Amino acid sequence: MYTQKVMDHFTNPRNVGEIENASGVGTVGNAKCGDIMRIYLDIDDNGIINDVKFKTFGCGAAVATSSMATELVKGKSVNEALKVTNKAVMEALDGLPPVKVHCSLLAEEAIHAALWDYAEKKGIQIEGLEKPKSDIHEGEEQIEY
Amino acid sequence: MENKIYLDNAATTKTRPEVVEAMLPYFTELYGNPSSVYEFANQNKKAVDEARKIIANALGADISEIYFTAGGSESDNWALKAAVDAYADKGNHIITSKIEHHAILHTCEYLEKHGVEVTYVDVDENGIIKLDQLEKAIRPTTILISVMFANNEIGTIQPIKEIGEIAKKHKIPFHTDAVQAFGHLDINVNDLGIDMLSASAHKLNGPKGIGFLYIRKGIKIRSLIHGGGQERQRRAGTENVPGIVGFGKAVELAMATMKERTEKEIKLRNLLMKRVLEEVPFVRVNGDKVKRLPNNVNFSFQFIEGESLLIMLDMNRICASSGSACTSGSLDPSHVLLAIGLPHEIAHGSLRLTLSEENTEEEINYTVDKIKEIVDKLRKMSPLYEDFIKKR
Amino acid sequence: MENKIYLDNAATTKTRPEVVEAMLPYFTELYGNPSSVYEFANQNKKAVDEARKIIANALGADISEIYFTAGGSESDNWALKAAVDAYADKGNHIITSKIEHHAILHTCEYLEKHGVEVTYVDVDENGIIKLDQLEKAIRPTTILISVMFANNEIGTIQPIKEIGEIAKKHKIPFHTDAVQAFGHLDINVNDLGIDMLSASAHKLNGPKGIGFLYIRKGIKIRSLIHGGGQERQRRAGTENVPGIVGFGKAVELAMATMKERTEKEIKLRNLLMKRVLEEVPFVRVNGDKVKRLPNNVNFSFQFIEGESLLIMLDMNRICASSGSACTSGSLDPSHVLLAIGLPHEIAHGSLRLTLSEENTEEEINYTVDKIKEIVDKLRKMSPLYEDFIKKR
Ligand SMILES: Cc1ncc(COP(=O)(O)O)c(C=O)c1O
Ligand SMILES: Cc1ncc(COP(=O)(O)O)c(C=O)c1O
Ligand code: FES
Ligand code: FES
Repeated sequence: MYTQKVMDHFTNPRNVGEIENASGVGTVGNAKCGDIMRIYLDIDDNGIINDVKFKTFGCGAAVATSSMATELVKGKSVNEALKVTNKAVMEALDGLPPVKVHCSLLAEEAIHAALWDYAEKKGIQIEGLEKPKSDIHEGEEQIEY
Repeated sequence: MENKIYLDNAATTKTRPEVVEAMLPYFTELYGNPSSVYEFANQNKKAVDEARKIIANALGADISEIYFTAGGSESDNWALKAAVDAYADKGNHIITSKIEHHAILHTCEYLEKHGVEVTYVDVDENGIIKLDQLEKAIRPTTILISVMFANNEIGTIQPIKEIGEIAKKHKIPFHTDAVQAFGHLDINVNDLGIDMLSASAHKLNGPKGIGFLYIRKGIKIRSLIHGGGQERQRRAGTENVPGIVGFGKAVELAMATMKERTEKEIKLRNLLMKRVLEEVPFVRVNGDKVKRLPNNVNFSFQFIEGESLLIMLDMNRICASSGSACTSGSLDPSHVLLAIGLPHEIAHGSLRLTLSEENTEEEINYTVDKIKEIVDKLRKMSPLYEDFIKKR
Repeated sequence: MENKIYLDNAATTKTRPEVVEAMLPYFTELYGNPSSVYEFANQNKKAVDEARKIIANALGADISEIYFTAGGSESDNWALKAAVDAYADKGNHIITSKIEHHAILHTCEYLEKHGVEVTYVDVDENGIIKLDQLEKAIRPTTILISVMFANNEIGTIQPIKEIGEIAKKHKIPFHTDAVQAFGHLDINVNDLGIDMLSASAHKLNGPKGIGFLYIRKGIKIRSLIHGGGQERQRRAGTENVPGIVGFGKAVELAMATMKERTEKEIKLRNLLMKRVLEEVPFVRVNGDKVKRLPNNVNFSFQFIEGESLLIMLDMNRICASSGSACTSGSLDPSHVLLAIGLPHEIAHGSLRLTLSEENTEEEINYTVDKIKEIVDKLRKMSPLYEDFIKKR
């Protein structure tokens, strides 16, 4: 079902984890739909993404696109990172099955959400960046175990 | 593939070698068409009759009440559509449950588009149909009650005898989708008051592409597939003789080995459940603890997603299944898990393991070890788990 | 049975040993459900795709246009019922021929009871459809033309290309029941303008219980069997993987051997026809002399009844078929023989012999000798023959 690259990034995801006091954190997706992605960015004073980490709740494609997206933005400038589209992520993974294309959108959105958070914290505006819609807390219920 | 651990026997089973052996002569030697008049074809006719007899006996039915089909889906479609057609003068209302297989649910949707009214009765948190709600749903126009014998995802066994009694009391035909139950549980159509029953050979170590619909004498019936006069004019199409013979053999073996086989499955299943519940935190077992198919376990692991779990199990040569939406490419997770009241995100983390007597304790222990590792790994990368830990 | 002479290949064929060989691994080794996500099931998925590709190539179709079914009858039912459902907004009129298989005719009867109008176009004395009548029958509400590729009783091949052109001109979907033709004649759905096509594996040395419906892209379709998402959501039911693999292999072999095989069949068939026509009096060959399936002969022997003939042939180990009403237990002889204008009493005396490449000249000669003997014997006890002789 998945390409070798997808399987590689799924089984050995790069950059899993958290960044304490991150410059920006973005969480997108909805547990109801089965996918949530969170991206942490560490951005230096020159606007370069020094470090990036992610956490993902989702299918193989969701994990692999998160991993690939972090690789693609690491070391890039904020403006370069903005250009990392879901299409670029998919291409870097040698493609995804049609039913999994929506998972790759999540990675793009998560980066944008983290950049938005960074901009808000810094009190700056990033050209071409729109406020992300996040509905992560919708439908989050707990049941007894 | 070598050395796999097959834990997906609810999806399909291995055809037993004895079954294949029984089928083989009917491909290249006794290949005649049972409808032909000559002696050569007579041997096929006899073989088909013999299989029909084995199956009828297994259900306590008469041979004239067994109609071969191409599988469980065709049987389910047939039962519902035929009832709607045959009982149109009485009404247009069907009662079923919320946790039926898609072969029933999607047929109901189709029928709804064509003027049929359908009530989908709720189940409780263990997946058992609410009998009071079922009985209250009955109208003067109700022409069929269709409730599955045992659920394919969570393994819950329904109170079939009670449903049969309600149906009988109100003189409504009662159909049951027994695709997961036939050959695995004792079923007597008379004791249980079943009027129609669907089954599929490949769920009991028989071949794929062959099933049957049991139709009690006296129940009005219409054809789904029109044409030649096969199956007493009720189901057209040249008989799948090797398939029918294989089905007969599979039923014969399933009935003969049922007790011993299910005991073994229950033992392994319990080991699997016990270890997972004890060794993995934040997990629950879905479905009824007691009224449950012998070989079925269904877990929900909080904070993780089913497809990822399946793929990682696969990389460890373990074949399993999930009710996650991501596996099926749909937006919602399993309708069965939602119907028993699981929140979406927990339904997403479900894992179904369905055993066979061929599984070993070693395989089960290996599987539990791997589940532990994988669940741990996936939770480490789960934002939901992170939030949960931080909140504590 | 030892040493039979099988001359009923239109009823069903022997499954080729290579076909069985190809199927075998999919019973006990690669038994996974193609819908599963794990690698073990992937091999079945690939095998199913491979078979689909072989079949699509044989027809000049795209793989996405081939939908597996349980056989010719299901395919025929599906094509007709789906068209009626999908094109309901355009109309409710179907055109077919008087000599279709019952899988078409009885489906039409069912549809007529549900408000569909059907025109049954006549055929000429050779069984060829009257194209002018067909075209005149077209109405603004016509939603489907369904004409069989080749007839199962008299072997007549229809002018499919011409029908396809008429259908195209009037923008009406064209379905053909090619159950007797596929694997025996060259068929290219694009050259011939076919929009839907039914086929069944057991008519071309494949297994029983598996068929397909070709549906051209752009033709509107509805499911006949609802449920799981198999066959691109169009035909529910766990795939009959061994059956599909066997079908693929059978088609591969049928295409590769077609020329050589049909040449051999035609040679034997011509020997059979020539000898019977020369050596038996009061006999006629039914169906077109030229536009005819390579392996089909259909005789009418005056003054005798088909079932008696069949039984006596059977006693000589010869397997054949008849259009006699007595064989089928019905009151009327074959609707096909009546449609080509045979009087009842002559239709009763019909004999269909359908050859395979495995038949030998020796078998054919033996069969002719036996036919001569038996016809002679039956005529000696026929009051019709007595009257005829006395009148002379
Ligand atoms: C022309 C024709 N159509 C349809 C069928 C039905 O095929 P099956 O018996 O495989 O369902 C047959 C054979 O019996 C046939 O000869
Ligand atoms: C409960 C139930 N009903 C119906 C079916 C459909 O059976 P088949 O795939 O043989 O058509 C299945 C299996 O897939 C099932 O588990
Ligand atoms: S995360 Fe659900 S399909 Fe990818
Ligand atoms: S003479 Fe007996 S059935 Fe025709």
